[in-house]
Amino acid sequence: EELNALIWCDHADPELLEPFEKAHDVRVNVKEYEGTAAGLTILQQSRPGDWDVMVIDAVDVARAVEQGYLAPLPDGAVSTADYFPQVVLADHNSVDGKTYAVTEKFGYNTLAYNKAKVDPKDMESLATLWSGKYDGRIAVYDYYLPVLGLVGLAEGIDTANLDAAALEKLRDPLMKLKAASKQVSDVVASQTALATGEVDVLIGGGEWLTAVLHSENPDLDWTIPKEGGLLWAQSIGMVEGTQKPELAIEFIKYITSPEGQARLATSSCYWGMPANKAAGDALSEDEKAVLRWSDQADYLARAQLYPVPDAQTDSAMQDLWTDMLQN
Amino acid sequence: MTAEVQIRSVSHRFQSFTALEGIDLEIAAGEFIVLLGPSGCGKTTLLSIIGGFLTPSEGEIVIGGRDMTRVAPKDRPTTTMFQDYALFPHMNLRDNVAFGLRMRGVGRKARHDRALEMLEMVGLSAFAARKPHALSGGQRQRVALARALAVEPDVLLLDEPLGALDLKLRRQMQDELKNIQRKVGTTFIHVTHDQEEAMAIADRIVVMNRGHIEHFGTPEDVYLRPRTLFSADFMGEMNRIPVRRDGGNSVSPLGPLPLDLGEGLLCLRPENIGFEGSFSLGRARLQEAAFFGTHHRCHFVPLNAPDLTLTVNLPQGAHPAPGAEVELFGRDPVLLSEDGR
Amino acid sequence: MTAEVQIRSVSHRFQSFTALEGIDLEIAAGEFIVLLGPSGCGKTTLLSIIGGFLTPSEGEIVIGGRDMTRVAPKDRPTTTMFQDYALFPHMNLRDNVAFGLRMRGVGRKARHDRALEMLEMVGLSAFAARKPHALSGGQRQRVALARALAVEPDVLLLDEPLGALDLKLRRQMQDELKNIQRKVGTTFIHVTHDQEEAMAIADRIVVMNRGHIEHFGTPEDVYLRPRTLFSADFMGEMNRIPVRRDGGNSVSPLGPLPLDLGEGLLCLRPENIGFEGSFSLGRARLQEAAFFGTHHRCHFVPLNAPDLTLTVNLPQGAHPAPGAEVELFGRDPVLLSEDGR
Amino acid sequence: MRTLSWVYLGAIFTFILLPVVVLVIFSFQDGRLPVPPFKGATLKWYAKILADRDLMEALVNSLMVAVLSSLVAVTLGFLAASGLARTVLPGSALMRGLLIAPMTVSYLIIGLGLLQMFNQVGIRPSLLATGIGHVVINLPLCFAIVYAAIGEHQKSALQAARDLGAREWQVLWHIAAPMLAPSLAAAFFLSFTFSWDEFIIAFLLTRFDVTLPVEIWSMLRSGLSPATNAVGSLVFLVSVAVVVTLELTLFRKGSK
Amino acid sequence: MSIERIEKRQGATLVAPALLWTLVFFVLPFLAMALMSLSHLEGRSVVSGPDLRNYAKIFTEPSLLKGIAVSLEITALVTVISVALAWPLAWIIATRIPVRWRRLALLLAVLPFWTSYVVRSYSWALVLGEKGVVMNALVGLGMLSEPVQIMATRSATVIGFVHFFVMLLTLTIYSNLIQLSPNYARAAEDLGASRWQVIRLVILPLTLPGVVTGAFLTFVLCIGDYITPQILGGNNELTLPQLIMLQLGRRGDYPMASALSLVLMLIVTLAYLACARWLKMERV
Ligand SMILES: Nc1ncnc2c1ncn2[C@@H]1O[C@H](COP(=O)(O)OP(=O)(O)OP(=O)(O)O)[C@@H](O)[C@H]1O
Ligand SMILES: Nc1ncnc2c1ncn2[C@@H]1O[C@H](COP(=O)(O)OP(=O)(O)OP(=O)(O)O)[C@@H](O)[C@H]1O
Ligand SMILES: [Mg+2]
Ligand SMILES: [Mg+2]
Repeated sequence: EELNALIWCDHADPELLEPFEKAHDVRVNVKEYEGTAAGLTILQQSRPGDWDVMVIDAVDVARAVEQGYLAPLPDGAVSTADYFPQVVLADHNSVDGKTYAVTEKFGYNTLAYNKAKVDPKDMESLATLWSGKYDGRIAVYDYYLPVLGLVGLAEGIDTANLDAAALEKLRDPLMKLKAASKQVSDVVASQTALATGEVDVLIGGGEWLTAVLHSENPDLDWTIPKEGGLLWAQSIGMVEGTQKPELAIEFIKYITSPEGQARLATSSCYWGMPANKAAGDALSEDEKAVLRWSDQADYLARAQLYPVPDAQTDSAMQDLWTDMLQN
Repeated sequence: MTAEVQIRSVSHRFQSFTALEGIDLEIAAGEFIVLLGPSGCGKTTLLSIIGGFLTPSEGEIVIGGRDMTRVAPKDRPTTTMFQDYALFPHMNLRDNVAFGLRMRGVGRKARHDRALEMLEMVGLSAFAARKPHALSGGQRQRVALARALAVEPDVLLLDEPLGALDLKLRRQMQDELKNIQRKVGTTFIHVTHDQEEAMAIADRIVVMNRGHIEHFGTPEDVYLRPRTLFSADFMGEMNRIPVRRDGGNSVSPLGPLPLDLGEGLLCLRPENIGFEGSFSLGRARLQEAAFFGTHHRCHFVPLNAPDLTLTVNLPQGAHPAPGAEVELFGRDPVLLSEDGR
Repeated sequence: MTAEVQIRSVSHRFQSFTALEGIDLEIAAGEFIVLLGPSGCGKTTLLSIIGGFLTPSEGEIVIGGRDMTRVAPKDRPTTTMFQDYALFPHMNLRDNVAFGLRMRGVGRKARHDRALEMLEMVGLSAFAARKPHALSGGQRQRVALARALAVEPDVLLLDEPLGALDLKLRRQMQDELKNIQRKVGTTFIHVTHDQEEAMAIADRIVVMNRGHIEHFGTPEDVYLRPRTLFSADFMGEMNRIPVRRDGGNSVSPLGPLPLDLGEGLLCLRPENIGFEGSFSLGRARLQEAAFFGTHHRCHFVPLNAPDLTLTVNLPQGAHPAPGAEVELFGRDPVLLSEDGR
Repeated sequence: MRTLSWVYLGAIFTFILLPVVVLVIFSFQDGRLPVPPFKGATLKWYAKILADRDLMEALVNSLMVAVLSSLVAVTLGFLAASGLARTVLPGSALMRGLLIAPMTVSYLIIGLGLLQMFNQVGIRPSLLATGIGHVVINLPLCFAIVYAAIGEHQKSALQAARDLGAREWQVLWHIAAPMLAPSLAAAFFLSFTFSWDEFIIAFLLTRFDVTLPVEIWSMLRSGLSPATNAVGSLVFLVSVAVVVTLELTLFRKGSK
Repeated sequence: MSIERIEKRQGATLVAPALLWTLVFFVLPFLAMALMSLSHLEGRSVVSGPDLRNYAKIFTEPSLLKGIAVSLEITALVTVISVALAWPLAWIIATRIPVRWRRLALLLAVLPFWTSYVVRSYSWALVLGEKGVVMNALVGLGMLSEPVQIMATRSATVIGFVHFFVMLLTLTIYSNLIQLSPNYARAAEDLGASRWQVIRLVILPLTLPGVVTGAFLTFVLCIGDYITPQILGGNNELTLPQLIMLQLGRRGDYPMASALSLVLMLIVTLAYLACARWLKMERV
């Protein structure tokens, strides 16, 4: 039997999938995608039954539901009782009172840096990036939502208020940021640059980027500056039209179980906080230290959710982002 | 094993270009016919029409009494031997020769026996297991012949089979070809543009030019009694002397000639002029001579006509000295009309 | 504009293979020399050594009195005309011909004038603006000649310049080549493996075989008085009759011959046997005859030696009938020793 | 000029071989990052990738797609070349042009076009779809190679076979294919290489049954690792071994 | 029926499968894409056209226009540099290296062909990084006081491309050179040309068709490539293929991706027409 999952790269780790596959004697086929729009396009081009589960940005669950791609989860299928309360995100994961997805992992897009080369005090404010002190040593993570969100925070705009009008205010600082930075790059290139010392600061980075490198280079660190950071949270849901709802639910249960959560948190592609607190028991102290387990209360209080743009704003954001890349 | 071929008012056009025009030929069974003519005159086209690779625009081909005009090559009692031999490089000689029989469904044993027999005939049975690339040009030519004959065609078509061989080998293969044809009795239609080759092997020669037949006759006929200026020239070098009739005598720039000819060009081959002959050409001065082995090739300027040059082949023994003035005589005169017909 | 060439005990080895062995030649200024020999005998190698493309393993090359053995091609008073002509396809004829002058720093106007003059000489001045691919084979050959002569070499080296042309054109170009050589007076060294060509144009012929010289002499010498069996055979067909000395007479399978010869092979060319001649070869039966235009090619079997076949070219006039028994006579006998030397 | 030549040769060979050498060396890196300093040699990355199920599956997929698509491309190319070399068909030039055309179009465009068409007719991305795309890109190549190999000599051999009574399929099977075997092999070999190495079409047209390049791409996207070096080196060493073997056996014979 | 007709019918039968394949899987998708490019994305769904909004956007939106410019610049640079590097290499192998070492030299010159294409770019990333081998060596040797940035710049993209195309062009130019009669060079030399003159006036012009064919192939492959700029160039400036993939990956904007693809194809077609005179595509 097979389970087809549309996922992000952290779910491709065999260490995560194998226990489930063994337990249920199935094979999990995974397809990675990049960005919600691309994921939804894949679903649009598929036929019912092609996919069983999907990993998606918690803030985009509604968008997927609106287009009819997600099926409601049976009541009580997944318990969020042990979750960090801030990441249950019931408003986002349910529509019209029906739950369509459940949060499984979260973390922060904020500042990652090399503490051997950077004064950690400087990292306490986003403004440092525009101060000129680190010109040429900054990398920008190439994903428009979190970085625009961060630039917004630096400008004093909450992510929730990021609309077309607000966006225009970001153009200038964004271009300045680009001018000050050495590169705008995807995960690997950013990681490499930070790890090899080509850059010292990464805006948009966080534990998901530095954690895997921790054993290699303990100097890599991250923080949430005083302006705040962005909370990313990914949810998992069942795809509408699946022929194997039971198996899909089982998979979602596995992922949200303490054991699954622990494996997902330390997945080879990137690390992140498990949504389920109970996973803490399955994680080693070292792992928890790298994840900053004990700081979560503070961090969660200061972080804001990703912006949730409408189609128009989203398009405008991407145009702005492309302009920045091409500048 | 042999058949007569009739070609009845065949014409062929490629798009707007007329490659053959009103060709009529009656070839007897067992004849060795050579199609001779300059490049582009339509020899290959005619051969392809007989072999069935082309359908003529007009006219018909009758082989052994049956109309074959629209029959595919493989269903005709003809086989073609191609200029480049077209041996199959990946098969050994035996399989090459046996190929036609295999296609006819002859069993393995029978066809191999027959192939070896054919190879025996061309003296190559010892090489039966070799591949064609391990053979010399002349040997390949023989294999091609064996392959074509293995299927016992009534008519064998050969498109410049000796074209790729060097002179010496060519002369040798001519003899062989002629011998084999005598032995098997098949009608051979052979294309060449080498008139020596044509004369050496043909029973009859078809001289072609620009898509039509200029002359069809035995080698002697064609060489000694050409019908047209073209065929006269094509068969070998020719001196041309314009003559007019004046009373009972013929008058030429060389002076009056003791011949009873009409109006036209008196044609004399270089070897038919010399210090003796049937009629005098008057005195001439030797301008230049070169030794060509079997003869000396000389240029004479007639004293009466300093604008003319006569090319004369004098036999080896003669030792003419440039500048000498001698009387020249002619033999075997042919008169052709100016317009070439 | 012309120079003599001395080749002094030149040998050449490619790795272990000896391509040339002890070649000695004295070529006079203005001579037309032909290197003749079968494929692989070393003609191109020798020409390359003279032209400077190869340095001989031993020996020296002296041109116009100066030792040139180690001088680069461009600094020698020689130019080479290559078999494939090597015309520069991206330049028009004028630029091709002017190339050598351009390399010598001759100004644009001057070199173009000179190029046109050379093209005029070979009859192609009207095509000066064409590219080589728009020419026929014969025309290309003339351009190559013009290009090589434009730099006024003392010695022109030609490697099978006529090899790619068909027979008729070839004969025509031979005459032209000879004429041009007379006109310019340059020493020509010309490579070919066609003995007719060699005889037609050479002042002297160098017959080569397996890297050494078999014979060096005038065409008559080489054809009529060959020094070796190889050169006898190479220059044309030859009947060989073994003879022994018996008292004052020579004895052969045909019977005693009224000749005073030593021991060896009596060599007679087919045209030197006939119904008259300087000595009798006894009676023979005509086995087969074919008309070859200028002659009949006949095979005679001597009555005394039924195993021998004599090839005889009888003149056109004769009409032998197969089966007839006639007495044959020989002319110009040559005796060569069995081992070919 | 002589020294200049050697200096140039040295420089350019360094340039050409440098990345491969670095790739191979750091596949043995005993550390998390395949960049200097070299921290000592280990084979663990090789062990890791050999044990990686997805990677091995991708390898098998790649092999399958490459072999099958090359076979189809060579067959179609061979038939088309035989047909076009045989007679002058009306519109021959146009047909040749059409068959060659995909060669001048970027793979990205071919992949994108196929993706959209497949979407419209409801064919799902799969190895089959990828294989179809690979035939599209390799067909021109196979056609061109085989077509160029059919010279006058081949044509007359085919004529001779027909003249001797062979039917059309017999001509193709007994004569044309064996005679053109070297070019067919070359066409197959090249097609195989291109298909084996092709990324963008496979990326667009597969789902979870991915080919090796796509799998490597996702490895790359999950971080810098000597494991990627190890995969690259392994593929490289195996290919070189195959090429050298071919060079020593098949092509040696042909090249003399 | 005449023999020629039968021949033609059989010929057509043989061509048909390949032709059909090309029509169905090349021409048809192309038409589908052309059609798609005439619709546009509104909000999150495709509105079918026909309209020219995408094209209008391409030619007004600076970031897209710049993508075209970047692609053209990189491709031109790569083509020129590759030819300039490959020609001497091919020439040296064809003329300076003893015959028995030639195949080996050639094999060595194209050895990296056999690494996986994706990996090849990746290995350049390892080499060119600030901590990579090159910078390490240069700084270690004291030739640079400080590593300079090559990775994630246009230079890295160009180097990666040049590496690949030098190999490709070396092959095409070599096969061209080896087919030339050695007599061209000999004749030129014999007529007094120096080595350089032989190369400049004779050999170089004679290889022009091979060079142009190779350069065109380079152009096509280079301008349409996504991997190399993505891995080596970073996202500091985007080429046309990167923009196309961006439309797909981030926005799911198929109409725009199609329109950009058609623009890419138009550029290639123009390049083809520009050098059609020397191209022998059938002989690639
Ligand atoms: N397929 C064709 N289409 C157009 N013209 C053709 C075709 N085949 C031959 N021709 C023309 O028809 C004429 C006769 O050609 P053919 O091949 O019969 O000449 P040929 O006598 O065999 O010459 P060669 O001695 O050169 O082989 C030539 O002028 C040739 O150009
Ligand atoms: N570069 C070489 N290396 C080894 N052997 C060679 C080389 N060049 C020529 N040979 C050999 O030297 C011999 C003479 O060659 P050469 O080219 O001089 O012959 P040729 O008389 O010009 O023959 P052809 O009439 O075929 O041109 C041949 O046996 C040839 O194989
Ligand atoms: Mg012909
Ligand atoms: Mg030679």
